Amino acid sequence: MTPPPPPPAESVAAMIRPTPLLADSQTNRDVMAVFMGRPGLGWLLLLGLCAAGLVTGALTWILQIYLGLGIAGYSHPIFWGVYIVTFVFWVGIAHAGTLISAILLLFRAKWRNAINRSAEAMTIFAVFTAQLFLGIHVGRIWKAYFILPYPNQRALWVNFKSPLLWDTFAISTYTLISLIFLYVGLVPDLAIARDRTTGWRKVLYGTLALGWRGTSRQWKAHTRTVLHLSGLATPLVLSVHSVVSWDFAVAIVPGWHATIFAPYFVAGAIFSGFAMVLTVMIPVRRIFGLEHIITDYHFENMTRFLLLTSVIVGYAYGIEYFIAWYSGVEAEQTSFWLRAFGPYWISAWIMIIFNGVVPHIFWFKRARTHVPTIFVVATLINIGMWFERYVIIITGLSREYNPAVWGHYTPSTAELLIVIGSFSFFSTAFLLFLKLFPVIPISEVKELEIHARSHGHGAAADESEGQRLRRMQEAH
Amino acid sequence: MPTLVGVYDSPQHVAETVTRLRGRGFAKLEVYSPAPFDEVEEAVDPKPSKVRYFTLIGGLLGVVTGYALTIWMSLDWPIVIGGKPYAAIPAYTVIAFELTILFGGVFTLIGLLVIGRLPSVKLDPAYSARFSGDEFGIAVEVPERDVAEVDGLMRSHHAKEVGIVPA
Amino acid sequence: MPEFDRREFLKIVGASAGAAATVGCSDPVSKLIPYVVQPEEITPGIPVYYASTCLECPAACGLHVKTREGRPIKLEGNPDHPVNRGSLCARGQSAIGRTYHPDRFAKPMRRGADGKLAAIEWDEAIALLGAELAKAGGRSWVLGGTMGPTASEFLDRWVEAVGAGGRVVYEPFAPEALVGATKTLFGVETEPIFDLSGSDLILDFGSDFLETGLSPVEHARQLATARDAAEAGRRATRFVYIGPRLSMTASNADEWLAAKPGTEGLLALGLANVALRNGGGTEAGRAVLAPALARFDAASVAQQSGVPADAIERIGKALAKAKSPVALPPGAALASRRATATCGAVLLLDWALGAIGGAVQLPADDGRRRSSYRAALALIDSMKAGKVSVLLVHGANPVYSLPAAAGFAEALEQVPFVVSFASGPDETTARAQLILPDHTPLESWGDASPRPGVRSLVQPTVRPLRDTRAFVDTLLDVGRAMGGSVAARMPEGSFRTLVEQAWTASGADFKQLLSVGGVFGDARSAGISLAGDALQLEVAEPLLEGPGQFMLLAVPSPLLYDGRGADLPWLQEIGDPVTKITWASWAELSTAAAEQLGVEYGDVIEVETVAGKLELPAYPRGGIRDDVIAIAVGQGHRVGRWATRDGERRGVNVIEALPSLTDESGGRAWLVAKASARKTGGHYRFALAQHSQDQRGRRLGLATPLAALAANGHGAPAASAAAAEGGGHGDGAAHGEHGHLKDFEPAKDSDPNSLYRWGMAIDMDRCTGCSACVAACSIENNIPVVGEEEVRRGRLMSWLRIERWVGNGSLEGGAGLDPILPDEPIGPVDVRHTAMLCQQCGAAPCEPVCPVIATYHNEDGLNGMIYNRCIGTRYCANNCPYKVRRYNWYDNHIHNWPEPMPLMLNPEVTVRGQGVMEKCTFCVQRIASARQTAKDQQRPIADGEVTTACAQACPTQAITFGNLKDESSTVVRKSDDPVRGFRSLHELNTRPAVTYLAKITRGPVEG
Amino acid sequence: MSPIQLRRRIVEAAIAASLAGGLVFGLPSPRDVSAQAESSPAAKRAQELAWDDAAPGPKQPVPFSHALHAGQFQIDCLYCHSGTDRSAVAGVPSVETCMGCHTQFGQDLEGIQILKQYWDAQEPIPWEQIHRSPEHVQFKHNRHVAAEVPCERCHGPVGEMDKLSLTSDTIWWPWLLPSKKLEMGWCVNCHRENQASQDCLTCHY
Repeated sequence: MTPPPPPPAESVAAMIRPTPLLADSQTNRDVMAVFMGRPGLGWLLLLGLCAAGLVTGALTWILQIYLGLGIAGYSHPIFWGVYIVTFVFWVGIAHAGTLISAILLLFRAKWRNAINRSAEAMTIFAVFTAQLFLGIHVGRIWKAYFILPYPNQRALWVNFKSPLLWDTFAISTYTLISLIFLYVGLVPDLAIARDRTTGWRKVLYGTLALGWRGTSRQWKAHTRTVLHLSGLATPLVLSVHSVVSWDFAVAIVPGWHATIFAPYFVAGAIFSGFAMVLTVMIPVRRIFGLEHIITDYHFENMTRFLLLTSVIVGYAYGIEYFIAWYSGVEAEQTSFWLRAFGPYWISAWIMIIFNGVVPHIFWFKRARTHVPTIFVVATLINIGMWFERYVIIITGLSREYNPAVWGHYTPSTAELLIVIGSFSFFSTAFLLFLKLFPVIPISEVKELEIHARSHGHGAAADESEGQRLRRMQEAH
Repeated sequence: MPTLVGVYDSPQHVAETVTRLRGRGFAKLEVYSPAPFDEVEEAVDPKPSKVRYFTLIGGLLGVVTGYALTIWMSLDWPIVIGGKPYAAIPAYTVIAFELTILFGGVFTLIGLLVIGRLPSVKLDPAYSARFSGDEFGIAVEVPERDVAEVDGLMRSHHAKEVGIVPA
Repeated sequence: MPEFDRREFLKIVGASAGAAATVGCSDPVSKLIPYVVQPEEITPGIPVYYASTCLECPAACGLHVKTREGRPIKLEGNPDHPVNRGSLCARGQSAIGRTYHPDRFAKPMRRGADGKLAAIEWDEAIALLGAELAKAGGRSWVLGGTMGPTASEFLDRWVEAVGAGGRVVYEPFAPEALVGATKTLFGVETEPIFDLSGSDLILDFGSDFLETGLSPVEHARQLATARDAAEAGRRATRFVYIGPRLSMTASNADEWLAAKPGTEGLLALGLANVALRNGGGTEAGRAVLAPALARFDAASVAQQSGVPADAIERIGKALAKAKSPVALPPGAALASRRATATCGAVLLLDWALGAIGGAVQLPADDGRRRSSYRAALALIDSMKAGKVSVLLVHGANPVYSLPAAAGFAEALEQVPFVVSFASGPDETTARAQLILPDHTPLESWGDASPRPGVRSLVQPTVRPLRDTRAFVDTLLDVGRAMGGSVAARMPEGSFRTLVEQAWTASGADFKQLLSVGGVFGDARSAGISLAGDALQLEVAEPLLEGPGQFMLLAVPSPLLYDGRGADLPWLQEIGDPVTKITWASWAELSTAAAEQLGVEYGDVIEVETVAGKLELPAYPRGGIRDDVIAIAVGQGHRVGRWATRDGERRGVNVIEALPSLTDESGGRAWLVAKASARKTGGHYRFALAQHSQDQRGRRLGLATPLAALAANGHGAPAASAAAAEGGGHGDGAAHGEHGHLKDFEPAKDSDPNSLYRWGMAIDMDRCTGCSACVAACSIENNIPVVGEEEVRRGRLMSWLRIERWVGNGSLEGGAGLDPILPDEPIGPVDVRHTAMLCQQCGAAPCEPVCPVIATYHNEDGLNGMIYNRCIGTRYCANNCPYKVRRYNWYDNHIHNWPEPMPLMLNPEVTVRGQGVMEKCTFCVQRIASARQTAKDQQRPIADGEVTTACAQACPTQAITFGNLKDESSTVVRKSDDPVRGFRSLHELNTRPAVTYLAKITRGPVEG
Repeated sequence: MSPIQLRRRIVEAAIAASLAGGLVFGLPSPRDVSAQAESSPAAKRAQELAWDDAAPGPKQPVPFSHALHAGQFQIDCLYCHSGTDRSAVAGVPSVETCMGCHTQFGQDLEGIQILKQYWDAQEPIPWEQIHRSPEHVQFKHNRHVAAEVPCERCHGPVGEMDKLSLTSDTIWWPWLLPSKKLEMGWCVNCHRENQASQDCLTCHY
């Protein structure tokens, strides 16, 4: 056999030219269409609305820094209010991303692929929003750097015994690890985008892709990295909300001082995180026509999680009351009694009904597969979970040990504007992310695709992309 | 030495080709794939990735830093807080734990960068945007005299196209 | 931190040399302004104390004015002064604010043609007044409050010299009826002097002697002495309060008899009758009175007064048995048109029981001018008749404090030239043509004579902040300006010369007198005998005007007094000792009456009398008779920065609803009207200093029965502290088993190398709830006043509060936003006052939660709070079970401390800025300065060498501060009380340094 | 006579003696000593230096030279800054204190004429503050004087400075961070070196 003559150099150059998009992988094209396409009117309106909310919130914050926290509704026994409520809420939301990415990865639940990117992005933005609230909450933000244990001219360190310092470490770690997690996952997709864009986007993606080429050595390291990061992130995700719960559990406030808080808060965080992913992804899927990638099957799986965590959270509500009664401590009993029947009874019942009762609708398959129902329930859970934190913080503080200093709290307009601003901040960030980065992890979806193709699960011609994916995911 | 680039559609074919090439002693090869595939990675380098050592070292460093930082800082200016000992190990465990994770994570990322030779400013000459589509590529450095043989080998293992990058 | 605080002082050091204009223009912190001539006694940074006298009420307590660099920064009691012995009430503490009041008149003011006041020069003003006086001659009159002897004597001479018509002394709460009764009964026109300290049965017929009565600080001390727990085994002094309302004084009684107001005299005679019949009282008493009193039998008196006959019998018998009983006559609130007879009846009871000459002294009359309401009314009549051309008003605010029915305001319209000597604007200056601002007492010379035998000096402690002149100096100048014979009759020199002459007439050394503060002697009764017509007193039920279901009780406010305290922000912001309401008026009515009117807490009601209508929110409570509506005097001002709500009236002035009537001796009658009430539909949210007075059985304020004390307190082996600290769960005893309470030694909660563990013992049995400590703390520690709206939000800044607990409380209620209103039954009183301040815990929950170590446990056992390190997470405050940490929601000092108030800031305490937490640190600045002295002398700080501002101010010495490591210290001795000692919320294991001594419940008087 | 008064007398005597001494050895007649003696060139030079714009530190309203008074004349710091050993606050001399000497000495100097203007107007001299601790620091001068901390430890070599300025004295912590003079770490360092209190409440309350 005579070897064929080597092809001329020109032909190689032609061969490794960028593939025209038409000939590109279908997944690439689908996902890139989402973030490369011209922004629609809806997106622009939404962005404008969110930006307006963001600006209002930011101005209110500036005013608050200038005048003092007095413009918030705080009173003497209630030193923590809506800011900390919303902080805990966002930390809770931040849990879905890592949970979906890390824990489900460890459990090899491949159905996560379609949603993990958006969940991770949500995590990042939620953590950022949460961290904003730490700044909004403190009285002297211009001295907030005191909390960092850096060498300073005062020769002073910080108090590592304080749950707030644990918080600082846990949240910073969580932010960094989540960022790394998101970024590591993004790198191959950024390389895809780099190869298919021109102009400023090419510069942006090219820079961020770090020269990723998809060599087997890179992929191997990448897979291990993601796996190890998952291994680290799983205990981290559990620790972060445990630490946040210790802000309360370590204190001696009746209604806060409970050993159940860590698991209770973690379950609550997963619960609210999944609810938020659903609340966000249902409209996104519809707007961008991603039904073939994010399928009802994904939603159904998530409702199962909602059901599970709702049961845990509901159990925790019950057990809190039981322990309060069983402890025989009058202050504890009074606190819990007044939680349900005191001045804040509305909040308490919103919490119990929205979080503990409503999700039970997901015992029914029909509810699990009916997207509007899922959307409504998920939204109610978001509201319920915000009120859960409100109930814990406000009712706990308003009826403490000394009845001489019982008090009342009503959020002020300034507080509400800042809270709205925080939601706007989150939404703005997410909207921009949708238009800048691949919201679906392309490589991971493609991995399944190619596997299916080369292992003979070849697609029937009439089978839709979504059905195919779904089948593949179920096969895994 | 020139580099031959074969384009493939299926990871199995890539794996087979790589095994053959390595069997023939062409060790300086690079495989580009749009997604990770165990069989390909196995064929290129059967040894487990070294990222794990980065993670381990990072984690250990983190836990040590966590305790050292907290205990040292508490003792540098000892102040009684809430009647607790200066160095309150249970409280500091939280910090140590978080730093374990933090350092572990950061070191893992460093591991990825080091092992994956990232970041790199210039892409390989053999790299093509096709490989971030859904095609695979094998780039192998071969001496001038073996070009024809390798070309044939690739084509015989279902290479769609084979090109050459001159040295 | 704001930049205008301590350093500003140094700046103004120079200003006191008269150069304020030159130093005011530059950056206050970058210049060092020394004195031009440094006064000999002043070393910058070292406080100087001057002895002076408090002129806030006629009790005239002695002062030690603490000054720094020539500025008074705190008023403290003069320990040598017989009236107050080193303590000072809330009103006295707050009086410092008068000098630094931002609205003081800067110069003499004259009302122009446009009706507005404009500043004029002193020479002009004096010439003007002189001319007017010369013109008016006998048609000019002087109306004013009580004055010191020197000024009063001078004024009399001056009135004569300028040929004025006369002078009327007007003091709203003057005990005119009491003096009248004394004169009727014993023929001496004098104020009786009561000494409760040796009594074993005290009957208060509504004098409210702990709040506004004759000499509150002194009587509080005497009561505490009489009931000293250490003596409880030997002398079980009982205190019975007779009055329509459970006032602050009544809250400290052992038993409360809710007599119908105005029937105190009947009750006194009824009790005298029972006592004498049962062999009590003196021989003479029995001989003279017994037959006359026969008609005052228990049954009929019970029927008239509403006090059960068996209670009258029981207490009467107790009076008979008591070794040294004493009865105090009613105060202003209960002064009806028969007040003289009522007071007489009570004095008669005292006489019958042999208290006159013992616990009650009737010294000879010192001949000083007394307040006369009748004379004031006569003056108003001549004003109305156009017979007065010039009226000089000084030391009083008659437009506010005289009933509208008296027509003073209309009468003023008839006076062409009204001159006021007030140092700041009030309702009267608003109607004056000329204002010649007086110095405040801290800027002025003067003297006072609270009672025969005691004379007290007033000396200036600061250069006048404004261009003001002492009243007497102004009069001197006016006299001299009038020229001729008038000028010739003016004495040489100034007011200071007059004072010095008066005080050195007997050859005393003036400097010596100034350093002591006065002459403190004693005056005792001399040869008192009952006048023949003493039994002619018409003791009967009160005469009340108008229809209505209720009797209207106008109660002197414990804090605002007759309204003169209303523009001192501290007094507005300290909660009323009973209701804990701040910055407002309220109508107290019984729970039953409220229910009948369909009124709930905070609902606005309209109270109508023959004289007028008042609209104000209701405060339903257990502790008041069903047929009484009580409204405190003092609010409802139309003028004043803090006295009004941004120019609108703050609350109501109850005086406007009172007819203008006098008692038999011409004194002012306050209990004069019936009232009807109806719901208006409005609602008002009170700004409370304490949410709920129901402690729900929690271990905040415990009580122990006297029996437990007698059994364990003396000789018996000390029970373990832990066991003694049980209880609090319903039975009211400080006994019980609480295995989970961890025992600890507070003394060990400090560095082993430190000599100190600062601690406190607070005796709840001594605490009367008067809140003097609260005011002292605020002023010592630069605590800002935040205003009503902020208090309503719970943002009160006070580091120390008096919690009023009614009994052990119950588990009912609490579901609403309103506080749980206490049920205060008639009969045995169980009200406990807990001074709640930072407990300086050994295992403080606040410390570990602070991320930046802004709060920590210091080597001397203090819970330090480092303001400049605080970033304001407020976690510490959440975690403080006592809730004694306060947070600066705003830059309070900037918002609420207008110039020149920052001058009264204590330079030794950092002013806290926006966003930081603050709290009590046991006056660490005082500890620090005591440490300076001790270190200089190379010895430890001795017991008693340093005390906190609260402990220092306390009239009953309920608070003891000291070193728990010093075995011999008073605080250790007090804290080691095995029966009464307990620690607040001890079950939380916070290891507090404050030991509370449980209130002793002595139970009802036994017959 | 109190120790302070005694000290004043001694200092006054010493200054008079040193000036008189200078005069005895050759300069104008002794009669001029008290009233109209011409000041030494050193004093004039010191005044110039005290207002030298090139030198660091703020320009004071009066060209007062510490080098002349504290250095050359060796006047004890506490003579003018009296009370510093008794009070937390360092005493800034009153105009009267200055005039105590300067009714006799240095009449021909520009600075003394400025001083006299203040005195005649009975106005305080608005000195520029150089050493300033923040409001929340309760620094106690007397404690440091009692502990025999030399004034120069914080105020620098005052006796060598005509124009006063905040001299630098930076300490470096083991973690290689500088603490400048009057910053907290600088205070703490000295407290540690001398086993003085490190309790926060010592300085902050």
